[in-house]
Amino acid sequence: MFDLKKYRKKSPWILHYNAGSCNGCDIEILASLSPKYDLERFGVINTGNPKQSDIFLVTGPVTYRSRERLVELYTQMPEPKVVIAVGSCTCTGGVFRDMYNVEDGIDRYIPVDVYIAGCAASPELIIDGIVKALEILEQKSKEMEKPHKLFREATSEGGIVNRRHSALKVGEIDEEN
Amino acid sequence: MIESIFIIIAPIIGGLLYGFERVVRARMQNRQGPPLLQPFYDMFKLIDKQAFIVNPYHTILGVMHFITLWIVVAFIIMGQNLLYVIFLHLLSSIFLILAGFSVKSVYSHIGSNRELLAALAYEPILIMMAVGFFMVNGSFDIAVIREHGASIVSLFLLFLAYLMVIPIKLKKSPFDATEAHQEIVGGVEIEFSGIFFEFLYMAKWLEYIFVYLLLMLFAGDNILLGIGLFIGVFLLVNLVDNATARIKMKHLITIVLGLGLTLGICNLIGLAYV
Amino acid sequence: MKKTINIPLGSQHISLLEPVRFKFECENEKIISVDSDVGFVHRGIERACTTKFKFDAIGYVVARVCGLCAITHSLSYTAAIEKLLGGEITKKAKYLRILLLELDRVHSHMLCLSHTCENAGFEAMFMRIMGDRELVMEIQELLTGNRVQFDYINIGGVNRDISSEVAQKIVNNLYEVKQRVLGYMDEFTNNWSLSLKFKTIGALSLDDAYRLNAIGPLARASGLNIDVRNEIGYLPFSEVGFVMQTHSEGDINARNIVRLNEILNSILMCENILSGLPEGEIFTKLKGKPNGEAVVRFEAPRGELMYYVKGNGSAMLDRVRIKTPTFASIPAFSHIFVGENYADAPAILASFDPCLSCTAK
Amino acid sequence: MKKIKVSLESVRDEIKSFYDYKQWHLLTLNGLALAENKMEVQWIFSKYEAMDEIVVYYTEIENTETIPSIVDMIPSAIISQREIVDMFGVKVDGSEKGLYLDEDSMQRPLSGCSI
Amino acid sequence: MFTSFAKAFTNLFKKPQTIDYPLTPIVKDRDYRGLIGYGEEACIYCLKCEKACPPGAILFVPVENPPENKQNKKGLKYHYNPYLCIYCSECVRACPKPDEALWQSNKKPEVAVMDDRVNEGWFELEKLKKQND
Repeated sequence: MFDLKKYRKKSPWILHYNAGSCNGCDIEILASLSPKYDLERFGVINTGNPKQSDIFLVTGPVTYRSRERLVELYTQMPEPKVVIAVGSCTCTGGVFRDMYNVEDGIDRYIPVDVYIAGCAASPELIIDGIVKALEILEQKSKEMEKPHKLFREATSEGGIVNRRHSALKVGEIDEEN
Repeated sequence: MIESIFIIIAPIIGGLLYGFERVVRARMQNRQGPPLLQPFYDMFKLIDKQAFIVNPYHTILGVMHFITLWIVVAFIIMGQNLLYVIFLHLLSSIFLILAGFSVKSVYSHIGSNRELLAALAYEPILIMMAVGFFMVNGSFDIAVIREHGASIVSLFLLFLAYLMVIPIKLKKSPFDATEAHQEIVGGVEIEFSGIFFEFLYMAKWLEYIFVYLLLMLFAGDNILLGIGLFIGVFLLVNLVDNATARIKMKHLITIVLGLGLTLGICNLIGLAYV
Repeated sequence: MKKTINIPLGSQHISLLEPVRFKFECENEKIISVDSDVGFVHRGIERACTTKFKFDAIGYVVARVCGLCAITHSLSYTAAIEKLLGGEITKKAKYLRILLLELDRVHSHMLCLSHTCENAGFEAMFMRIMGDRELVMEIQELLTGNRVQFDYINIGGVNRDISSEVAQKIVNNLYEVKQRVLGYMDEFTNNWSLSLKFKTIGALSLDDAYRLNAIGPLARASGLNIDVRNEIGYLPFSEVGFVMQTHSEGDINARNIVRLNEILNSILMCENILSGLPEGEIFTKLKGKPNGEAVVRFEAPRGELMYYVKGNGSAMLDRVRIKTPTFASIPAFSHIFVGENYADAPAILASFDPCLSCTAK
Repeated sequence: MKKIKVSLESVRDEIKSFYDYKQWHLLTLNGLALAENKMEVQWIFSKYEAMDEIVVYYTEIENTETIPSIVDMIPSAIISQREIVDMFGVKVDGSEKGLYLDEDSMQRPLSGCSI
Repeated sequence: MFTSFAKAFTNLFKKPQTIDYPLTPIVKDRDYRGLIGYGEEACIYCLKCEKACPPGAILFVPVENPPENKQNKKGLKYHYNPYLCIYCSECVRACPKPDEALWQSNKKPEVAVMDDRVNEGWFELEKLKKQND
């Protein structure tokens, strides 16, 4: 049988969830579906149904109430899947950092594969992010998030558990780590 | 031999048609649109994806919907009895409706309800169409109808009624309340995922083949007229899709049953007495 | 057996841009009661304004309350601070503020119209309006440097001057937009399927509008004369040609027509501003720290926006109260839904132009 | 902006005698933390089609007191009242917690104390 | 209805509005508010930008071998997180030497992936900063 993997990147269906953003990024996602930017040329369909989606577009810094729904949607999506954090407040909390009802960035809750900067992220940047996400989607394994796999991955060297305690990259360009 | 090849590649033709339609629709909306082979990319991706099974009946009924539809298309290509075709098609719809009712999701239930109401609206027209073909050609057999001359003139009112059925079956505005993405997120398809959604997705392609093959029956043995009808109706359906909003189930039933049934009955009475 | 079904809408739903959850209790698709939960987007901006940020940075923070009416938020806040500081800004700055305010209104109304169409199942119209909306986004980007979050207004004036090329481009694009909007007007009044979807659906009577304190296009569509631009003397709206747009029907169609008329009026105002832009500085430095309390209102695209600011003479403020338009309209929303069909619910909801990130702050 | 001080007991009567629904609309209820356990409650009204006519009724209360509800006169006050309950942790007649925060949340974000 | 019918038909033969973005890049206007640029030599380490930034996307953190600059008395190093920045250019307005030490370029921010650790990395920097205060 021929390799089905390469078709993943030709048909990314997106699911959009607003976890407490200011609407700016959401309307830019709508604008990137509009004729000028037309995400559908990459095969993107805005399904709105987690069970049939490949790419999870999240906007917003994750408010206290929306976090449950966020994780629920994430778990409802079948593998392989890619999570994109759209906009500054989704990546790191942005201007809402340290407010009392906000978690700083969605990677507190779910693993994020692509971070799109910008306040608000323009359609151009969203397209950049989706193109990047397609590469990652192709590499991802179908079996990735089975629990034992997840555990093995996380505890392995360079896995998410170890990486959390090691040194950092952003802002420290000339650091050896 | 040629027939069996046609039967096997029917979903592929349907997929191509669907892909072409997506391009046309995008162009009508002044944008570039997906590549022509997009439905097949989607198909391969869906095969590759992890699937969640809500309950076994749900998935089996979904698969049965696809298989029955394929049999329907096969029957048409083989030239079987038109009444068999129509009732078998109804059966395939029933499978889908039952699948919708077999899960807990409210959206799925509403979708099934609407699907059932839509079947109620278009099924009489299909049956009257069969009766009309019988009155013109003297047989329910599709093979006979195909060899007979074009019946579009004598069945013109039924043809108009059938034009109303096409958007319902293809989930096009203004009659796409059964799918209604913005209201019920796809209705019955909501709980399908992975390869099982793939069957539903391919059933949609077969629906295209079914609808347009029935349409071509109006042309009889005149192949050129058949192709002309297909292109004309294809364009018309897409243009109407791009010029109307989705109307509600209530209006759908009043319009399709009221107008379509009247047109059909007039046509049959005309055939019987003129 | 229970006769009704509960249909949830949200918090994630394709027809919603924002998380809000409605629970419709339906009797065979007819809504008999509605329960809403609007707190999904609560971030705590009001508290952060008094504990985390100094008063001169808050203008940029409150702009992030809502991306669609960002300019109204920062304008209201800066106006309140300017009132407390007691300074007067130049006339040119005032004109430029109105210019951006009205451009924002145009793009916000266009988004609302297209979203209403999309939720009514009219994808082509959605694409058409969204495509034309790019004309407005383009000039906003030229004028302020960003498409959505403008950060154009600061305390004492505006951040950037307008060059003559940009002014020319704005005039050209707005002329184009005007032609397109006239086209929509025809579509919204004459399309048969849209009339089935919009006319007499989701109607709010004038008396209910009074009783429920409806504001913005929702109230104006019912014939209630409420437009804050008519009620404040801070910016010279009437000078640049503001005319209030009202309609009497109160249904979705009326709201759409009101929005379309407002777009046309806003375009007219922008053209007037650009043709008669006064010379002068765009920025006056205001000294001191805010002290005392001020209430400032502005007309956001969705209705009346109120800021209550209390300062105590230091860099930290005592209280910033944001009353957003959608927040005040929620009782009216819930009232309208009852008795309608579930199939219309997404379109009705979109026609309110709800902004939940405003509501929950 | 006209500020009128009222007592907590008389606020309902004052608003009832003042509020004409065809002339005035309720902008919002506003709370203002004065000290650790004291707050000011404001009812802000504005007049239709008038230049900047805003009337504020205000009263100072202890956080333990119950604010009377005005929902029977002005239905749209319900949402502002719920917000006050959430944000200041005070009681308002007939309004329960849970608009923005959880029902069982102990937070009182705007009441002046730390969270 | 018929106008949009006709419009859909004519659109069929028109060139679509879509721009071919990833293949042909969009030319940004000179005044586009993009990434913040920083000139280490010109900086006088007054930390005004750090204080002005609403989200705190600029941090001056002490490091072991700080950049050589006479003004840099505390041994600080400039850090900037484009994934926290809200692009309001308040820092540039606060800067006493705009265009030399700090300026707003019209370059758009790049996309980051998981390994870039845009959030966790910044948390550590903030912790470091707090320890030193």
